[in-house]
Amino acid sequence: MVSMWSFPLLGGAGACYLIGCAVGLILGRWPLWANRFGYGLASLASLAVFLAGVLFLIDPQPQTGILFTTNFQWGLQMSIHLDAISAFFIVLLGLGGIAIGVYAGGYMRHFKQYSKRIPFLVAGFNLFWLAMLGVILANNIFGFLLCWEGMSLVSYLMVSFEHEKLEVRKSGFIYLITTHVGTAFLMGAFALLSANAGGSFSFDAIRAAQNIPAGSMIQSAIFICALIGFGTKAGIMPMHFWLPRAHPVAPGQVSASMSGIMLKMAIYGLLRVVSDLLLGGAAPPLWWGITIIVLGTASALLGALFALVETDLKRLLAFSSIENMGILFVCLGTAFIAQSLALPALTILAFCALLLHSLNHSIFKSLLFMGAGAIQHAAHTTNLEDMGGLIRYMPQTSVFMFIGCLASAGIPPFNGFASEWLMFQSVIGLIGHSQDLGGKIGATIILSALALTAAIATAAFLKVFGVAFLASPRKEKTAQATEAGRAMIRGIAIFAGLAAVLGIGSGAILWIISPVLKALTNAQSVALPVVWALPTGLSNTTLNVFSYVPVAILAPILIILLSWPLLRQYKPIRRVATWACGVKASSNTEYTALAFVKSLQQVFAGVIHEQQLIDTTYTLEPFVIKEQHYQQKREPFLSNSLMLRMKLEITKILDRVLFVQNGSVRLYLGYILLTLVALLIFSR
Amino acid sequence: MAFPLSLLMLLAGAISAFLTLIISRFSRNATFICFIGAAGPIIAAQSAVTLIAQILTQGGQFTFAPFFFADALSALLLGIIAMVSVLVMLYSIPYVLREFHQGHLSISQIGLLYFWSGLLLTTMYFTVLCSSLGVMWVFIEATTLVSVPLVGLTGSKASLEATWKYLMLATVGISFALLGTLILYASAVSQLGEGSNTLDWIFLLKHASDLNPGLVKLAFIFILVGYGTKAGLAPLHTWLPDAHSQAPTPISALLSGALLNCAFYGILRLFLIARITIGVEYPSILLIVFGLFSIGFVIPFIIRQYDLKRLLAYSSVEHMGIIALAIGIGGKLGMYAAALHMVTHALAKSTMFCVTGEVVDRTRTRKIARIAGLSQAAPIVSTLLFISALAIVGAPPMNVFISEWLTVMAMIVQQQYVIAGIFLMLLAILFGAMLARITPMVWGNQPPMLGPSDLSGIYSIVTITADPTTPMLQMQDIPNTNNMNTLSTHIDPPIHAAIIAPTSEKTHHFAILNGMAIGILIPACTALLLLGLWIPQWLSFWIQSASEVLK
Amino acid sequence: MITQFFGIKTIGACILQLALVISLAPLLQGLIKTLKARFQRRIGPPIWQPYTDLAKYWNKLPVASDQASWIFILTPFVVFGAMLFLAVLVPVLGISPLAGWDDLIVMLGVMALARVMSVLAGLDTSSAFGGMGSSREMLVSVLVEPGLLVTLTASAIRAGSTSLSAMSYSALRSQGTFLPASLLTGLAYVFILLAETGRLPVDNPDTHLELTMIHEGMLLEYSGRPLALMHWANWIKQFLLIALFINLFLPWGTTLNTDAFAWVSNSLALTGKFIFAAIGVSVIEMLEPKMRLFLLPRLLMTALLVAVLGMIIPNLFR
Amino acid sequence: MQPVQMVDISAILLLLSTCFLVVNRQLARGIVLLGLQSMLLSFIAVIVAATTGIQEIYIAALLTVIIKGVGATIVLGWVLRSAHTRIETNILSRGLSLAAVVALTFVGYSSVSPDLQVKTLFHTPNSLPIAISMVLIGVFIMITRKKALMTVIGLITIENGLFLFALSTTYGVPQFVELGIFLDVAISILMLGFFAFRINQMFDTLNVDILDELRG
Repeated sequence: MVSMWSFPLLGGAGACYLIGCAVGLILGRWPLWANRFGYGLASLASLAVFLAGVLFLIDPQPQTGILFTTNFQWGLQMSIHLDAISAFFIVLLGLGGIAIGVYAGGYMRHFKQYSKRIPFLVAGFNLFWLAMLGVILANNIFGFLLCWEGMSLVSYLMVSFEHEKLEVRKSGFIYLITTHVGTAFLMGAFALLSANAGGSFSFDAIRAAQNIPAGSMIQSAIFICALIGFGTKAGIMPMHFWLPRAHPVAPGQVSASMSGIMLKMAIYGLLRVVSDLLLGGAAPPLWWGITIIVLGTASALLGALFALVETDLKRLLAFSSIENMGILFVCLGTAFIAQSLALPALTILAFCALLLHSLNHSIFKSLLFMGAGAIQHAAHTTNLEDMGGLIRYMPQTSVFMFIGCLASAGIPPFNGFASEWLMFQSVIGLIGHSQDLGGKIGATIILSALALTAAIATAAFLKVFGVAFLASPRKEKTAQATEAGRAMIRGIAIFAGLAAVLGIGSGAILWIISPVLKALTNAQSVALPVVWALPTGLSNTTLNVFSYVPVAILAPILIILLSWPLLRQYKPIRRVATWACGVKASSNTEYTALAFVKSLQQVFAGVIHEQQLIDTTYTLEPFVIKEQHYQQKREPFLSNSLMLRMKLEITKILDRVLFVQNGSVRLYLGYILLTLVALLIFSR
Repeated sequence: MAFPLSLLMLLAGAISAFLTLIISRFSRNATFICFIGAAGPIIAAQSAVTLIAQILTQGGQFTFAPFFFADALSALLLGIIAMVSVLVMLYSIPYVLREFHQGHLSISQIGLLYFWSGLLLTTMYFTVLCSSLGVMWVFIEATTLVSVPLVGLTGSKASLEATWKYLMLATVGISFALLGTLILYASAVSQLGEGSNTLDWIFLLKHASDLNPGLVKLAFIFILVGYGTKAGLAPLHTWLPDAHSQAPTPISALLSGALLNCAFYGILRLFLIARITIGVEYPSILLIVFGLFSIGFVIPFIIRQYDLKRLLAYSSVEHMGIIALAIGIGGKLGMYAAALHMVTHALAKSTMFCVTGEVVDRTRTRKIARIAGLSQAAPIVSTLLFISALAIVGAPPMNVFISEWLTVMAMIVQQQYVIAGIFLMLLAILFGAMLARITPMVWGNQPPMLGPSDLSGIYSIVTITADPTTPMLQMQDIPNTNNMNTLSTHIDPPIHAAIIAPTSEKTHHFAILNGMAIGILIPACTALLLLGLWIPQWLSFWIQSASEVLK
Repeated sequence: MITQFFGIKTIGACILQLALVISLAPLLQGLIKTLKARFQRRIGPPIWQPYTDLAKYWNKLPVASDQASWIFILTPFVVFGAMLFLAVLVPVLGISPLAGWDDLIVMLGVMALARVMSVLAGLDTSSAFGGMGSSREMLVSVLVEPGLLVTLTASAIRAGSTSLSAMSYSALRSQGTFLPASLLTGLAYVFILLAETGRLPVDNPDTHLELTMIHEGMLLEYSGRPLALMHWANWIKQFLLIALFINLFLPWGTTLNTDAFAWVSNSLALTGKFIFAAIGVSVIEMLEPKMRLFLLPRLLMTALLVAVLGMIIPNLFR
Repeated sequence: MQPVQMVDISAILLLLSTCFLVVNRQLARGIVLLGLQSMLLSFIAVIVAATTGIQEIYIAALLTVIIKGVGATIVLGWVLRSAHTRIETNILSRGLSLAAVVALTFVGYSSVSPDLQVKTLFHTPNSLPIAISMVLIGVFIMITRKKALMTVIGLITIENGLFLFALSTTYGVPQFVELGIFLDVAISILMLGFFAFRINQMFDTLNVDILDELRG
């Protein structure tokens, strides 16, 4: 009965967030203290949240409570509900909050010029986590939507932290609009759901009603609305455009929490609304899964490609988030398809992949964004082309970023690999189970696209680490970088440690997921470790999810044991300059981020448009060149230029429409007369 | 039925109006005039609240006197007018004083402002309290006539233009409404015979099924177009952005928050009759079409808007459209949503106008493009601006969201999925369009401010409360700065701010006025937020009774 | 299963296979080099030249760039260790000692780890050659990885498991029945094998000409023992990939029996198939010129498409 | 001649005078036409009062003569004297204007179906449609004329249409309503005159087309 402690813990956490918010504002005159106490309270609250989730998952007894309610039928009623699905995401939330809170406590010390605004950021941060907690716990439509939009608004305000910059203002605005459009779709979905439950706003009533006929238009409409709504938040293509703008411009801890945690709220929302409320554990129509998986694959592949060619560190990470959300959607789609084809084992495998990758992505992406924030502080840039050699100036950060990059690239033995491995398994399972040719071809294409994605993501993150940390610094200011503060390092270290531990121990934490799987599939019991064998397969070779564990443990042991004799004498006796054909090797000779991916970029030239700007000044035109500047602009297709053109066109049309109100009172009278005459004729 | 005293008390507004007019002829003390002018409407609002309590506790409909009648719907409108008038009148004090000290308003103009606005409030109260539809028409026309001078108060060319358009279009519109009323009367007379109560609302409602459907249909069209012009339904709204942008800011708040609802009240009354006589189908379709058109029509104007107050005026058109739409959709939920939206919009829009007044006053421009960096220069005002903007666009923690959301729910319940889809889409576009105008003013790094900061205002208020020897009335000593004003009209705002930055002594007085304004606006914005999170029992009872009438 | 895994038999098999792979990998490299020279009418190096090379490097003291960080130092160990691990994991003698846990995605992952480390090491010294090698390596790997995964998945689907041993076992069991799909995936595998091991027409392992080198570019700054480890690791990888090819696509001649005769015949068959593969590789190297770098995508995409076709084709003939 | 027929003919005459207003270009003549129209209307009121014996309608007739017939003429004439122009520019040609008037009259007639069962004595076949048509044409005059003066004239035409409607269908509305209406109309005409005067003073013209600063 340890789960009885969950609600008190959560209540305490909520109060703690509120106090943190208040403390941030009250201590406004002393930003440093506001920072320390505000974020400290956030971390503390997150710890409680984490514990609450874990305790619940140890002993999953669904609980419902009412925070407050009005006796007015359509008013706000904030009832909360804790079940396995929410508990899992609560664990994720708590985990993120602990590390990011610790990190953020040290982050703002470098933002001297913004000291007036820091208290607001502290307050916003606490509110943000409270809103996300509310989203997960909400048990009625009103509460959910309020927290959802509150989450969006607060994050918008935090994104606008450095609002002197035009780029920040623009990005923030685009984020705000996009997320609100998404919310509008969610409102549609919820309104339809509620209307089917007799106008009740309670999730319980919706769950109990379950009178939406399978395959009906209403059901499809709800699904599409939810998909668009949550897909926008998740940054799934083609609703992704806000993400690479908003995440990079925010302060480090904000982008870490947005990319790491907030995007997962979309996954939670999809699971809650589609799997739980809409389907109630029943099998979805086949095309839902197919739609999701196609969107996911496209996002994963394109996200990885855009990340590959990006040279701004934070934008690159944002594109990588799109890629990872795509992978999550692939897992979700696979689970849905497996559900509709009645393949329980595959369903469980795919959901397993989904949940594990959610956790893993939130860990390594937060880690990377926090690291990027640290670099931004130290080197005063997020442009990879200006960095280099940071491994010497920021030794600790570089180790953690190394882990983060490898985890993000899906390289063993870090956690990204563990969940991508499950993802590949489930897609391969999909191929194996496809009965018709179309399904097989489709699944195969998806598999190859995902393999390509993984490889491209690897290249992208090698670029990050190789260019930012290795070789020698490319700019003077980079060489003056110093190690990040202790608090920041601690925050990053928590996640780096988790990324390493979960890489090897992913199988071992699957027990956390098993109640969630039970809830998602409506199964009475879920057999873990999952035994998965293809129908045509050999009965004696079975594969289980745990199998990676001994392998992963074995590998480093083997490596160390076998290479120990070699290691003993291994130390370079001499350090000499790098050979560079006789000239002195310097930052001029090393590869740049642009050059590193140039050849790959040309392979995918169809998707990534390239603009070359060559600016030449002559001493004696056109023979003797004095200076030549080369600049390359790369933008993902469907990007800025297209949007700009669209904006111009729309503006032109609108300006034409404005003539309607041209100031002539006679024209206005004409409208009245015309309206009247039209009505008189119409009503005949 | 006993003649309630509170009905007489509603005349307090008119009495104080005449008082201010007289005083402004003799006194030069602007503060005094302001307080007298604001006191009357506030007393009237208090008695309106008493009246509402009486109406609601006695339940249903009742007649006070030969011409007076009220039911829950009137109570709703009474409440809205009272609410808006209290906010506006309180806010008008610092606003008007500041304008006066900066030389934008003269003493006689202040007198006129309070005179006409007191009369406007009184006519509005009586609009919703009269039993005869004919008398109602008279009062609605009267609201036009007394609000026209308010629009033209500043006497500039632009305000004269706005006044002319307002007068012209409202008069034409109102004539149509009169024709509609006459047609209704003709129908009633020929069917039910003549009597002094033939145009009485209860009488008509009782015999609505006996009326001639053809004539009632005709009457409804004329009344919809007529009062619709006054209520600002597109495409009849064209006077509205002009008038609302040219009037002094508190008056804009009054016009947008209360007057539009009063005009809409006229449509509602006839809608209730027409629904019985010609069936619910036809009037509902008309309202839905007008509603959707109003919401959609304003989009380009909001996207390409250059003037802050016009922006809000267009937003009012949109919100009147939402009310019309909700009523057209109908059903228990739809009517509730409409009633709630009247309240939420009135509160949000009047607050927003007042906040805008703060913004305009500190930047001395209404041009959106020229305002930036408010969050640095005036953090509290910018926060209030952002909160009220969120309320206006219906973002979730705010009160307008609830009514818009209930409207969507009503559509879904009535299975109007297409309309719900269009509505949600339009709302999302409007959200973007509106915030695209507001956010650039809030953010940025260019403080174009004039005068003291918000915080010093708050501190000044604290000083005053702590030290009663610094009365507000001291401010009459500040010299009229007309020459500064003439100078400023020719200079760009940022430069302006630099040139005529007030002296420290004056700064203190302005700080007190700014602080007072903020002190009024902070509770208002908090109310927007709180009403979004939690609607108290008495409020929901009030709105629900009104929606029962509509149902 | 756990007890079976840690049983003495399994450990013995592991050690045996490890020893076999480590010791024979340079021999295979020497064989290919010698054969290629012979085909080109040259005398070429002796067949055990790789061993002497290793010995030579082993006794030299290492020198490192002053730009190099711990990545540079660590890389040879990680790369060699990863290959050692693969040497235990991949089935060489029909079935892997770690049968049941030898997942194909784990294999790809460990190979990726090795590659990632060498790419980083190439970038670490701020040498243009290292960067170029790394960049090109990434180009090749991005194109190779999907192909390899799809090729192996085709076998996995047929075997009904993603275990490499199961795949190999299923190929052995079905030997004699000719599958057009196997031909296609086998063809794709050959392309990918050449690209993975850095052979012509993708990379030229014999030159250090900056215009052509990919793999060698990354190793340019290494010397002494680390260089030996890097080379050795590469040869092990080559050996393992060829072994996998033999097991999955050339199952003929190997029996599933476990008696003494079967041991002898299987060993002979395996040796013969390795020699055959070496001859094949050297023939291709003799015939094919080095491809332009930007023509590579075309080649490797073809391989991917062929693999996809091979995956789908069993259905067509069913 | 029967009183009913007289009302009917007067109604048609009213329509005719409205048509004249539409094609008229001289401001002074417009004011005179308006005065005539008001007189005609009060004549109808007198007939109705005499026939039905309702005393209040006499008052209404008197008020009409005073406010619209005399008052409006004087106010408008005062404005006209202070203006520089005498000639109105019509944005439509006479032919087009007439065509529009015909169309609007048609709308007026078609919107009132014959089976409306208005059972009053003076509900002649023409009075009610003409009343509605006059309202519409009044707006049309306001739309097509540029001078503030003609706009006011159009507005009064509308009021006249309303009055015709009230007289012919219901013998007017309840007394207090009627009083209120007259008060409002009087004030609104005064205000229009006043603001037309202000416009003339400020912009030095009666052309309302220059009032287009507020747009968008």
